Amino acid sequence: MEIKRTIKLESDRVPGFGRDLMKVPGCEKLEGCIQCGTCSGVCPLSIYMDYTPRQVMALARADFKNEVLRSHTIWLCASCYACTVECPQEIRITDIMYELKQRALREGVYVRRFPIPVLAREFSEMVRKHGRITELVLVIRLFLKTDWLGALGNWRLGLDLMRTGRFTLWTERIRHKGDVDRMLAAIDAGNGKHP
Amino acid sequence: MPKPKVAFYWCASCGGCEETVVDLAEDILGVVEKLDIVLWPVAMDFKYADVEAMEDGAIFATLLNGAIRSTEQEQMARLLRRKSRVLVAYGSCACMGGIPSLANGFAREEILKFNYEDAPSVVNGPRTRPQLSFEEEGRKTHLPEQSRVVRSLDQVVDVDYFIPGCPPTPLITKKALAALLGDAPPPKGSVLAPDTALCEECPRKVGKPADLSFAQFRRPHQALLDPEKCLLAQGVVCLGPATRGGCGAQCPAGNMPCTGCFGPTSRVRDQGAKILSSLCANLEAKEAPDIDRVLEGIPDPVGTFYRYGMAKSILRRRVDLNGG
Amino acid sequence: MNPTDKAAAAGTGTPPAAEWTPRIVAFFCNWCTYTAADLAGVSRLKYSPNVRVIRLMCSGRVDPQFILDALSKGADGVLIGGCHPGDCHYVEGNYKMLRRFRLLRRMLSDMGIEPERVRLEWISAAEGDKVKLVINEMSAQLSALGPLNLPGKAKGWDAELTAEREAVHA
Amino acid sequence: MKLAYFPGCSLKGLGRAYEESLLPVMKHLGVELVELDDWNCCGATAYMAVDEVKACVLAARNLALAEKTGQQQLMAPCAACYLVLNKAKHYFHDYPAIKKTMDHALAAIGLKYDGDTAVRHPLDVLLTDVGLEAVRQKVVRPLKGLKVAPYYGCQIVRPYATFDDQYNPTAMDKLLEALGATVVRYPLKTKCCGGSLTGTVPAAGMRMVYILLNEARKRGADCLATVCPLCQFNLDAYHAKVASQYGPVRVPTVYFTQLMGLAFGLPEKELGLNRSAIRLDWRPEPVPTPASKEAVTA
Amino acid sequence: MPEPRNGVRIGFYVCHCGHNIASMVDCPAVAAYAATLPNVAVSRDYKYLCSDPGQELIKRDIAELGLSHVVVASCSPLLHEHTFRSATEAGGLNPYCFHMVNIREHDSWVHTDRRLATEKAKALARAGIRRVAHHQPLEMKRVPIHPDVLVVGGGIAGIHAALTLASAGKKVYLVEREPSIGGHMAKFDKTFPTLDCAACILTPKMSAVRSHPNITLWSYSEVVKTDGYVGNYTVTVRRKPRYVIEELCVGCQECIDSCVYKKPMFPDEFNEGLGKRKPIHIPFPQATPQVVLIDPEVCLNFKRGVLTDKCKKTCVEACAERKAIDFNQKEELKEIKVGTIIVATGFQPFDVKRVPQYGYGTYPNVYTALEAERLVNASGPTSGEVVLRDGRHPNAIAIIHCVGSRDRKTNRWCSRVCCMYSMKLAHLLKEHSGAEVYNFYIDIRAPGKGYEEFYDKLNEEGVHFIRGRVGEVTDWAMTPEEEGKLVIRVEDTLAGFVRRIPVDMVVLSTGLEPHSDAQSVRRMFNMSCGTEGFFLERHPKLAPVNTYTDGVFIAGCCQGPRDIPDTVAQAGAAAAEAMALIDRGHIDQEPNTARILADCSGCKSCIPLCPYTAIAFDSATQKAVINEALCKGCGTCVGSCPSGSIIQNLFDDEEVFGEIQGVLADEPN
Repeated sequence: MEIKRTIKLESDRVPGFGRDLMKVPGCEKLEGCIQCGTCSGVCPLSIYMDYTPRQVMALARADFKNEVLRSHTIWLCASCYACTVECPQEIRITDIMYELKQRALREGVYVRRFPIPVLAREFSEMVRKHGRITELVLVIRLFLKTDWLGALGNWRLGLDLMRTGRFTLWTERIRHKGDVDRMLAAIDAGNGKHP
Repeated sequence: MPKPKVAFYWCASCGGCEETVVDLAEDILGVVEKLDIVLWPVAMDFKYADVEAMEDGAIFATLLNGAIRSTEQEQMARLLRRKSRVLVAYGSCACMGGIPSLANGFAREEILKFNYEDAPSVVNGPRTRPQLSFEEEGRKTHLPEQSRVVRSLDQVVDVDYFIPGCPPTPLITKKALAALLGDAPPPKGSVLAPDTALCEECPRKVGKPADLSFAQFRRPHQALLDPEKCLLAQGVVCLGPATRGGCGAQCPAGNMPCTGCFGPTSRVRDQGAKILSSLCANLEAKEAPDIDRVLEGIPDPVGTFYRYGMAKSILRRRVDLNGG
Repeated sequence: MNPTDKAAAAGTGTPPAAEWTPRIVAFFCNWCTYTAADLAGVSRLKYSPNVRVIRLMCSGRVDPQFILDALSKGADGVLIGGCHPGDCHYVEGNYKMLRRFRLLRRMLSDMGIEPERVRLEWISAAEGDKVKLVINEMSAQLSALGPLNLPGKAKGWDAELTAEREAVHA
Repeated sequence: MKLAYFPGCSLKGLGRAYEESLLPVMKHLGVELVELDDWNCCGATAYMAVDEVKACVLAARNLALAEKTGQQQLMAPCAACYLVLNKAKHYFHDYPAIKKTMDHALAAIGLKYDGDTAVRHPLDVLLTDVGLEAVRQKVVRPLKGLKVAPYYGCQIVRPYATFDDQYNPTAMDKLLEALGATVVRYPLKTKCCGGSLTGTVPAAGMRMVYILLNEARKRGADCLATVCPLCQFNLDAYHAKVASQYGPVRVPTVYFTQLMGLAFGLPEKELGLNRSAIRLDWRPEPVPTPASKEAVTA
Repeated sequence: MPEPRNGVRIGFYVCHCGHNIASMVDCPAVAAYAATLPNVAVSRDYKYLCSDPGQELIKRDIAELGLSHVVVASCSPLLHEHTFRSATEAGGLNPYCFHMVNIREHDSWVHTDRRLATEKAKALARAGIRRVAHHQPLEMKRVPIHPDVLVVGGGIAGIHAALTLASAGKKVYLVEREPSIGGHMAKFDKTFPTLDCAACILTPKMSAVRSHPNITLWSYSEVVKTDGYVGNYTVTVRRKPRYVIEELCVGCQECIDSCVYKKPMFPDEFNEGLGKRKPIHIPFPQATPQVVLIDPEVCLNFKRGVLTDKCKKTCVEACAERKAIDFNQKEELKEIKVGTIIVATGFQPFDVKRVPQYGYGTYPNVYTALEAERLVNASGPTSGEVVLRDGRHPNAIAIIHCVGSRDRKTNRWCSRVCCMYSMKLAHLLKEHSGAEVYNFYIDIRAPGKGYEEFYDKLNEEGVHFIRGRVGEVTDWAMTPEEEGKLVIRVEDTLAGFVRRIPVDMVVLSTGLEPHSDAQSVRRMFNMSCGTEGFFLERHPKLAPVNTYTDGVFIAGCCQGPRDIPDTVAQAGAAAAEAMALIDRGHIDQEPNTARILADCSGCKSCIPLCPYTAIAFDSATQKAVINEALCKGCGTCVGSCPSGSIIQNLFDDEEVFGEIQGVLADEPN
């Protein structure tokens, strides 16, 4: 049997992480968590998670940044908001998950080749360029960047979607193409970092 | 023994106060008999130089009417203060700023612009304005400068007594003069009028209901007013309860509400605030929108409550006016 | 009024902008709002320290003269706290205040004072957190509005009087 | 009535059938939809994971465009768009700092949002504005005998339950009953379909799809009715994959608007029914009702 | 800076209150500053001014330094004004030549910047000093107390308070809304943690109420109006018609047997609708008073509550010559005079329909705790057998804690009793059914005498405790063994994973919340409610049964959730407080009344403003006058008098203007 030390030391914490997180709009109420587990109880995906949503709340509040940002949990969240509406402390858990995803992306600590963060990035890139999403193009890029073999496994589905006219190669785009870029640039330029 | 010297002077005023002196009618002869009038620009010809030539304190009493609104008026107020042993603020304008102090709701520039340029009756192509100094044929003429803020007399110089009213009635004027000339003059700073509100002497007090409550306010022209019933009970804004008596309630007697010219009693710092407090407390409505609807019946609270006393109100002036 | 005007309006006697914080005079009724402020204290809620509470028995006692006087003596805002409608310890004192308040606000705005500077709030004895909220909110609002500084303004107005004037405005 | 209409990317792609059925149904009920000119991606949930504020700004552009048209209301049929547009509006009102960023970004492209546009879901409009009675009047082929499991998914009732109960929404139940269908009690009506996990984490996604389909089957539903293009896609397109892992659970999934179209007797080819992988074969019988006579004469 | 007033010599004292004030306010600096102000003869800071030596200090200064006025800057006047007024008086001054400045609740406790907090303390001190210079000697107002007491609510709290007062010889009116007294406790089977039979300990007290000569029991009655003030309340009580004359009915119940409805068929309120009753009924066997009543909504002799006289009236026949049944009975209004009032109106259980995720109403085998209570009760609808609504006997039972408690979406507070009663129900249900019982809890709160031991006992009995708030109750089966069951989905937070647990019965441990009409009751007695809606005590620690209205006391769950021992203790305390007032015979009241000056013009504007009709017009003087006995000191007339001719003791214009000037005057340096 291989044994592993699971103890956490003070040096494993990133002091201020929790406080800082709670300053973000939507994440303020985290400090009120009573660890009742309602979030995990209602989460349709908690059964696949490495940490339950409740544990993520506890870890984040206690400054265990690395554990939280590297967890699968944040990427498994499908944003169904069940936890958010059920939380007895009105903690907006879904919004906290979004914030944690953003931080994981910014710091590049998410699991490599894990398709969800890649999808998020591809999605935003496409929106920036075209202002709209064309699903087929998105899916192709996703598979190329993560698991191109997996794409082959789904060829039947793809064909079916083409046949029923649901997948097209016609790229949707907005007329004022520069708009999105200009808005995003304005945000980035405006007083350094937005809130 | 020489007759005591008295002076009458007017500043920013309509002349109504001067009328009162004349209205003393035959009593004026008594006045002239007892007093030596050394200055009365409205009736007699004196020059500034005559006054300046007097010794300080040479005048027994000066009755000054009108608000202080120009550099000249301020100078005269100071001059007369120096020359007089007793300085009396005579009439609402000298006591509280009077109607001229409603100008404190406007910037000086606004007023000048309207009066010399924008008023419908003005024809002034080159937009000429009064100049402070003007030179012609080598002669330099100076004009007084209009001040930004209209003031009561006591906001400029120290005042000994106040005789309120717009204008003061001959009766209180007579009484006041008698008190001043008497052996035991009233304490400095006194208002020489009763310290009880007008209702006490109002003929309509009899039968005034004890359950006053306002469902609406009406202005006198909007209703046929009962000549005997309390005007407030008829929904007309009457400032009698917040105004010193002493006038004999002439306005209510003439079927018009009191507009407050005698100013507040000595126990009140701000006449407008007090009448507002009383009228509003007695409204019937309870919800903000209903309250507002009733209060729409007082379209201009500042003009209504501070008609004679804006200068002496706690705020004195529209506060967001700078310079102008 | 643009921002520079606002600064000019502050007139003389204003502390440097960095140091200035709004001053709020609060009139709280004994039974609800004063008690709520006590509760805020007992609950150790933290709020802006620029409010000074004056206790009256009922919001119905708040004489509009008090409000004007406070403003003229240097308050940047006045807060009146009373029991919720229907809850007045003296049955209807709060309604009486509400009625005065409605007209006073209109009058103040005619006199060039922003209506936000005078605020009437119903705060029950249990609403300690509302005391904190209202004070902080009002404080922020007044900070945004800038100083009212009526004493300074009055000094500025009187600067036009000739120099040899006697001291009559003690 | 007239509303601005925000189709969103999905209704131009995978959810094409939703738009195809929505437009004629709304028109039939006298609701005029004016597609928002030059709309952009709502900022959808995937973007939220990258930058929430930017996502809100994307949404705000659409809200501002809608305001510019003078329409007070913007219809967003896709659940994700509905949520994100609503969320942006909430953030606009709740967080002054975010509002400032939105104002700033919109100003850069010459737009302004005042925070007024109401974001409406078609179900909301149908129940609140059009009214069930008006819907009933238009039914010429009642869906008699069709057992439908109403499936709402997550995002139209969560987290902003603006028009229906978030635990037990009933708007679609009522609507389907008005169409004459039998509504099956479906306890999973607000459970998640798996969203994009069907593509990214198939192990989890397929199981969620299976649970939803299987429960509908167990409860005897002839079909599931959805309000969201992603739900419809997940429940429709992965049948084969689900069957290979859990055994066959064939239940067609249709948009509620498609069922409305059938009940209104609209031409079938307008409703996009053939775009599904698992097609609903059931068809209502025409019943002579006053409304149908009207329809004939009209 | 104003001129010093002649003869005014002020002693100023600032209290450290240990660290409470001193940690945030530089008290010596405040004292030093105050010493520079006009009229201040002495200025000191002290660690605890409210202590005996602190008060001594003030007394000594008054004598030695010839002070005329005293200002203390410390805590809230609502807490210690009385203390320092007494000290001022003991020092030889009139107690009202004192003013208290609040620098704790309004300063040190609410601020975080020591410099600013100190500045604020100085400003408040300055205001107090300016104000007190205007204070005049005043006399207390004395009001007599009527010796009778009204107790509102006939649950265990009201019953205990009424009995305590009655045994002390006080006359008590006990008013109960329901047809019988007993409240919620009468519905319980056992009481935790001793498992005493609730009925066995309650019913003797109920009959004692009925037979006590000093208690007038009005059940099926409600207070509709309260006027007056401490010592002199006039209360109007509505007595609802039972259609049975209470004095004539002996409780033989023959009328019930003879009712034309042979079988009970209407939901029985006492059994939470799990049992049935007839139109003419008695709420439960031990009901007090033992008087039947007729439900006009279902009685055949009425139609929708309106008398039709269409029934055979077999009940009237059965009652024979007693003639207790009176279909023409009308509601009655009674007016009583009392000096003090005890409000003990209790709570209502949380409405579980507000949390639909737990399936109440959807799944028949989901029960509320009170229903479960009746289900295990030997005198309940199933005689104590745990039979489900579908007729089955449960093999597994889930008890979900905190339903409508500790939840910001419903009720935020902990209801205090649910952990314990859930465990009690777990024990009883297991005992009665042999089923496996699972408790789903967030935290176990067992802080009473013998409570933790009870928790231990349940663990030993094999009751399961799973720490996790249940996500949902569903009939969706994932596995074959879940088919036909109710499934609990929950995170077992101690184990760290999500579990699904199939059960046959679910019990929802409902929280306690204020009655839905608590707001109108509160208004009726001029009380306050906390944010959660329970009646607010005057002080959470030092005056827990007093309210802000003198002479009105509260007891039991109307003040907040509590268990039976605490309720009874509180009821006793409320009774004692009422007795203290009655036995003293009078109450001293603040002399903050208003007075009209001779300068009044008689404008009459103030007269309609007074809610107590204390102002009248004196036709002789033609001026208004205030009846001091009726004046309550709100000052509304003072603030409204257009000529400034009304003054108010302790809150006069000059005093307030002094305070305004004080808080705003700039620092001297």
